[in-house]
Amino acid sequence: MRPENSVAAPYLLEIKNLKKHFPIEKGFIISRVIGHVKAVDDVSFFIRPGETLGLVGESGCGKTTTGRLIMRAYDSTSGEIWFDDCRMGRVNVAGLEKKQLRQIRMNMQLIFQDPYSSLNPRMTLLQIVGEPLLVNGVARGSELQDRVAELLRVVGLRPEYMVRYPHAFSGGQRQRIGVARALALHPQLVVCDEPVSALDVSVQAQTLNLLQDLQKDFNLTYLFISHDLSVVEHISDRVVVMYVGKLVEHARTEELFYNPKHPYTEALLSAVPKPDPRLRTAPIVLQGDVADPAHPPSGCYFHPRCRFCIERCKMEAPQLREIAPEHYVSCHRADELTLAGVTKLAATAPAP
Amino acid sequence: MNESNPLLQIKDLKTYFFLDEGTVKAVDGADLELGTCSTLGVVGESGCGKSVAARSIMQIVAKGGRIVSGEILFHHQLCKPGTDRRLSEKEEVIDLAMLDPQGDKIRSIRGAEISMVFQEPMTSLSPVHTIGNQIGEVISLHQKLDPKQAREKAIAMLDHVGMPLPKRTIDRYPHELSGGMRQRAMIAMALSCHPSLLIADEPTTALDVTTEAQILSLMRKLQDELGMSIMFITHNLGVIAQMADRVAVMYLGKVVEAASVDTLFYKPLHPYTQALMESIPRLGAKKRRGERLASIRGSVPDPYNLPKGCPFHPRCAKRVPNVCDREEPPNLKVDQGHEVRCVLYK
Amino acid sequence: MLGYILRRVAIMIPTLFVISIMTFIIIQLPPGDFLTSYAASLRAQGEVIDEDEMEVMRERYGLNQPIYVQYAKWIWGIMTRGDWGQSMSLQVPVKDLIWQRMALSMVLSVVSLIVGWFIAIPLGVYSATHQYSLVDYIVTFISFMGIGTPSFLLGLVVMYVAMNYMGLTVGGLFSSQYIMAPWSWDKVIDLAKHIWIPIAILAFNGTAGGLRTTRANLLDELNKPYVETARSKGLKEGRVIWKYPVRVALNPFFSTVGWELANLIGGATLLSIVLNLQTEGPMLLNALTAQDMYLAGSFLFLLSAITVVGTLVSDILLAWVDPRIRMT
Amino acid sequence: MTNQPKIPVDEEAKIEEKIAVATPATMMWWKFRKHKAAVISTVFLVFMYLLAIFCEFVSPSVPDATSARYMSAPPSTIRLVDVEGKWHAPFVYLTEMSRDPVTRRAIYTENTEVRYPIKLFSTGPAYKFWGLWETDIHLFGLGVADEEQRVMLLGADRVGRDMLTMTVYGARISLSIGLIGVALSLGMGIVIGGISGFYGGAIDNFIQRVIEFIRSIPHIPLWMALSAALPLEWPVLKVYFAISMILSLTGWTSMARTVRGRFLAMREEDFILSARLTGSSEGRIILVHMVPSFLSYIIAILTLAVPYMILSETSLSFIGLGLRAPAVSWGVLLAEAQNVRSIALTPWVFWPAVAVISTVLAFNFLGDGLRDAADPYAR
Repeated sequence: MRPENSVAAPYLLEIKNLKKHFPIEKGFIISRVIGHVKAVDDVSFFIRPGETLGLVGESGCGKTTTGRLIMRAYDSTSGEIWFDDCRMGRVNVAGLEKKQLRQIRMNMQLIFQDPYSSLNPRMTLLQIVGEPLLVNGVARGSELQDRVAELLRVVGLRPEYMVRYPHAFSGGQRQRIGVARALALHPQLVVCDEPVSALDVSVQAQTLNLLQDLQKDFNLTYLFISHDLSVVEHISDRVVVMYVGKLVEHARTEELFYNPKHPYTEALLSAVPKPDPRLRTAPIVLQGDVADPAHPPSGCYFHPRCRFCIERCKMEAPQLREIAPEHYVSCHRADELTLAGVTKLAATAPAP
Repeated sequence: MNESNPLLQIKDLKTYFFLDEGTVKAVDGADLELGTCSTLGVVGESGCGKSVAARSIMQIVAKGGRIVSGEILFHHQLCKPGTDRRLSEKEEVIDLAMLDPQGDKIRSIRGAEISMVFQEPMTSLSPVHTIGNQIGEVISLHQKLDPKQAREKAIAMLDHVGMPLPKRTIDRYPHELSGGMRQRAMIAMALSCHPSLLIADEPTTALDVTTEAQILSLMRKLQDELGMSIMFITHNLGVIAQMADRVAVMYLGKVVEAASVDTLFYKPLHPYTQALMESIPRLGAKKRRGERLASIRGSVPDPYNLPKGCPFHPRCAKRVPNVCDREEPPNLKVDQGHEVRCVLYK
Repeated sequence: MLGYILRRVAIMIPTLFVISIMTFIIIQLPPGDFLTSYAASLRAQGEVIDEDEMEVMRERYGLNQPIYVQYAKWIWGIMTRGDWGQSMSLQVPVKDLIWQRMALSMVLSVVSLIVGWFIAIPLGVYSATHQYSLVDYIVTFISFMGIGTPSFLLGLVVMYVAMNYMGLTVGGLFSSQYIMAPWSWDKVIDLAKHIWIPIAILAFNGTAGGLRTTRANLLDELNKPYVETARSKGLKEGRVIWKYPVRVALNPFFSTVGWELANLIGGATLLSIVLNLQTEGPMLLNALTAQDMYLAGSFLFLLSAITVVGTLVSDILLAWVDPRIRMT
Repeated sequence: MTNQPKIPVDEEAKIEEKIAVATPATMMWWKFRKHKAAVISTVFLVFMYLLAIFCEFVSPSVPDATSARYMSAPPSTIRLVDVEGKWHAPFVYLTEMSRDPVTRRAIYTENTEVRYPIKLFSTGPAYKFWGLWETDIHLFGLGVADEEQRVMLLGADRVGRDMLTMTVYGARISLSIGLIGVALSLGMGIVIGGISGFYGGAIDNFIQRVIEFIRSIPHIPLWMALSAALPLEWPVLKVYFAISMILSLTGWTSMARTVRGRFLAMREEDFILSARLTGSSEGRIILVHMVPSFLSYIIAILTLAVPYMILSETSLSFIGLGLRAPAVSWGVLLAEAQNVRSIALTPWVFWPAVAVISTVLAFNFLGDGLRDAADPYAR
């Protein structure tokens, strides 16, 4: 599928100081900018080939925007997005011209959250799944049909379904269609934007399994965006936590879940309701609401809700720093705090 | 749970929707029981009828739907206003299923004895009325208070649910509040007349996880303080494990298994419950990289043509050929307080 | 809120200016001017008008000046002296002609609008809450009829029925003895006796449109979760419906007052031509055909101004009733 | 791809194949079919347009056939049974005119001596079909000279012209002006609205202000002013197009708003973003993804705009500012019937009004049905 690179790049994707500020406009005839929503504010992380990076955070934290900035669905305000393309080599996606971008996008694909709005209801599966192949001149005619049939089979749908329209499918099946479309061009990187959030519990597991199987089979790299920490823990190798546009912590999954270094990560982990009635621990309940990204607080954005807040946190915004190998935190007190992570559960689920 | 002291008993409830496209048997023979001052968790996937069952109790089933048969026995504790319900001695049993959905009787129960919190705090509050107006309304309706007293009560209630600056918030409109604050307002409204039963229909599904934790701990606190029962409807097994005393699992309009929360999580019997338990990723249960989850094959069938026999049989890994696809499994009592609808336990 | 209103008023002023320029250009569009059409009508009656006389009159009315000079004089007269120019065909100042006619038009339109709503809202609510019932079907059908039948045709039908079956002559706003009489209590009563017919006709159209809007909006709102919340409080069904979804469904009414009024004024113009009412309609028509430019222009400008003001009022009303779009 | 499928093939619920492979058009048709009033209206409108297309052939007479013999004559009575009680194919008796000695009004009586059977494809006054072929074959008639006897299903007007003929000829102009007006508005609306929605920013802002401005002038007085500006000496065809232009001058604004609104909403759809990310060109996104999605909706909106145009033309012609005789449109015919007294005495001159109302009503029902069916995927 992919030619062996002579020089093995350590990262498939490297994000440096990515920012996206949406202007807030006001005014009647002549509108003027009265402020900015800092949807993504100075975010840096990397993904190695073949791994899955989880991106978690609460609604409005900028995780979806980050995913779309990488795909260049929007242009970033500033920052670099280095992608190691199998044909073009290492390029900064943020600075690409239209034509090169088209090339790059063949190697980066997006899976959407909503399996209903992401499929054109007026197209058959053949047209939907075949579109990337067709518009990029990869296949047409009967070859296109064969390719689509193969793709449908890969995601667990019958090739005969190719003549059907999306309305004939359930949410889980539609999500499979979305996956098939994303895989059509053999991308290197797939950005999964909450791919299982809209699905029923019983269908979630099927879809997660499918994504994992495909990763193995096609050597895919995932950026897995989700608000569900259990899902992220299950699927990710490393995890990035975001809060109000900022990256607060980035570490290997186990490290982050068992040994968090940021009070927000700790609170987040603690808040997840554990599916075990014998583990009824009182969670760390954060006070107040998530900060408004248009009017964020001074210093560390998390300080008004943080139980370890000191004067410095109110004045000075913490920088992201590596406090242990590959464990990045942006907290002034990361070194001194001992935070509770997830208690290790018995490796088995309650016996059937 | 105190079995001798039931608050609500639902027996063989059937609520159907008669639509142009056909009849949807949203609730098709459900049995539920809820004791005083306890929490019943109702868990199930979309379309399993859990919300419709809740609305049947309140007699507010959406257009096209109605209760076809069954009983909803509500043990109405008669006590002087202001005294603790738990101390009342007299009770009156009302079959809510028999009441006229628009009659006086059910309306005197709605909002006063039984109240409800909905999933979407944004759309569940009227966008054009202030919070105070909407809370005060239910107070003055059921407690016959004048507007000023009702307002004071509403402020006190907002304070009680941890709303910051209740005196100012009361004159706010829902869109001026955050999601968590709106849900607090909804809860204040639901609890303002000290109901004996609170039905919470996915109250935290639309909220973020940290807000969810706030609301869940608030509900627990209020339950202790006010001494009410909660019927907690959700699809989230984690929330159920944290909140419920007893759990009923619903699938396609039927309660397939009901047990105490510990039994259900540690000794589930129904294949559907077992599969659900195994299919969710658990925090802290990470095993080797790339390990697969157990999953339930297929998807929830179309409500217009349900499978014959056991509704779960097409997806069931343990189905018995020629049995499960023919006969409807009976509700079996396998243990004290543990019921399951599956032929495997006959 | 006050700042919002002030800002809106501030941008209204240039709009009105542009409208006044547009109307002036539009009434200047026909080839020739008042005098050519005047001469043509004289010629049609066999009379001849000589060129010198024409030139003198042209001079007097200022018709030989460039259009922008004419406009500047006109608008300056309006702004400084309230002088809307001279009606050339009727030989009186325009300001003596327009106000009473415009006032009657406004009374006709506004009363019809209010009457129409008073019927439309309860019927629409009933229709929506009893969807697919017999009454709903009938009401829907009638509202379609109301939308499909323009007011002037309805006016013809009413006149026909009145004449054929009741032996009445319908038309006008006053009995003959009051037309020229100064305003008095008796004249007002006489007006009320006549005006109800055009009001009924216009209100029928208004009701039809309003009913459809109410019904459609309410059907959308009835499924919203907040209705369920209201019901779960134990409120009476009537109160549930009227306090919550109806209240929300009525917002579009406020937001469309401006357009509704414009439509009604248009309909009223045609109807008043058919029924020969002493409103702006027949006079506007005559002024347009006679190229009596100041009279026609003044009417056009005032009608547009009413719509602009109506839109402003409806925006303010909407901001007032809907907290979601309330501006600071 | 060399991989073998490892995932078990989904055990799908039994979906009816018919529904699964139904094209969007089929789905719309299924939904539309349920709206009975819309279906009936469609049949009616097809009928009306057929009449309009073949008006020369369908009408038993020609529009310029004035006749003193039939001034304000009532509709002919079609009979099957003669005075002796014998059955015949449909026929009419000879109509004779006399005058009331006092009022001098025409009185029409039937002479039961003479029977004229109604013939299909009979000869009648000569006409040029579509202005191309000279012929004298009409769909029905008596096959005798006009002055001898006519069959007039809807009576005759003041100058003795057959009302059915006039109404059918009027349909041609009235029905087509609606379509042309709407087509013009659509053209302008799509181009301007599309530009507005596609480019956004300052252009969008400017166009929106212009639209608001145009909409703030009440339509009917504006139309009156503009059509009063049309020179009287213009030929019918020129006036016809000028009137459609005037009508669409305001009509395009609402069309542009709709198009822009849909454009903006559609740009936010996930499937559009997906198409863009897979490398589809802007042209493909617009043509393949966006246009089909709002086409059905636009058609429904158009259908609702047609009756508005028809009514507007009728109104303008009615007050004498639109088309004028010798043009034959429903508005022109009504303008001639304007005198209430004439309506009271000869109510049949009101037939064009019935045609207007029923057409407008049918269009409204059709539009309503189309709008309901426009998005079969709306949940």
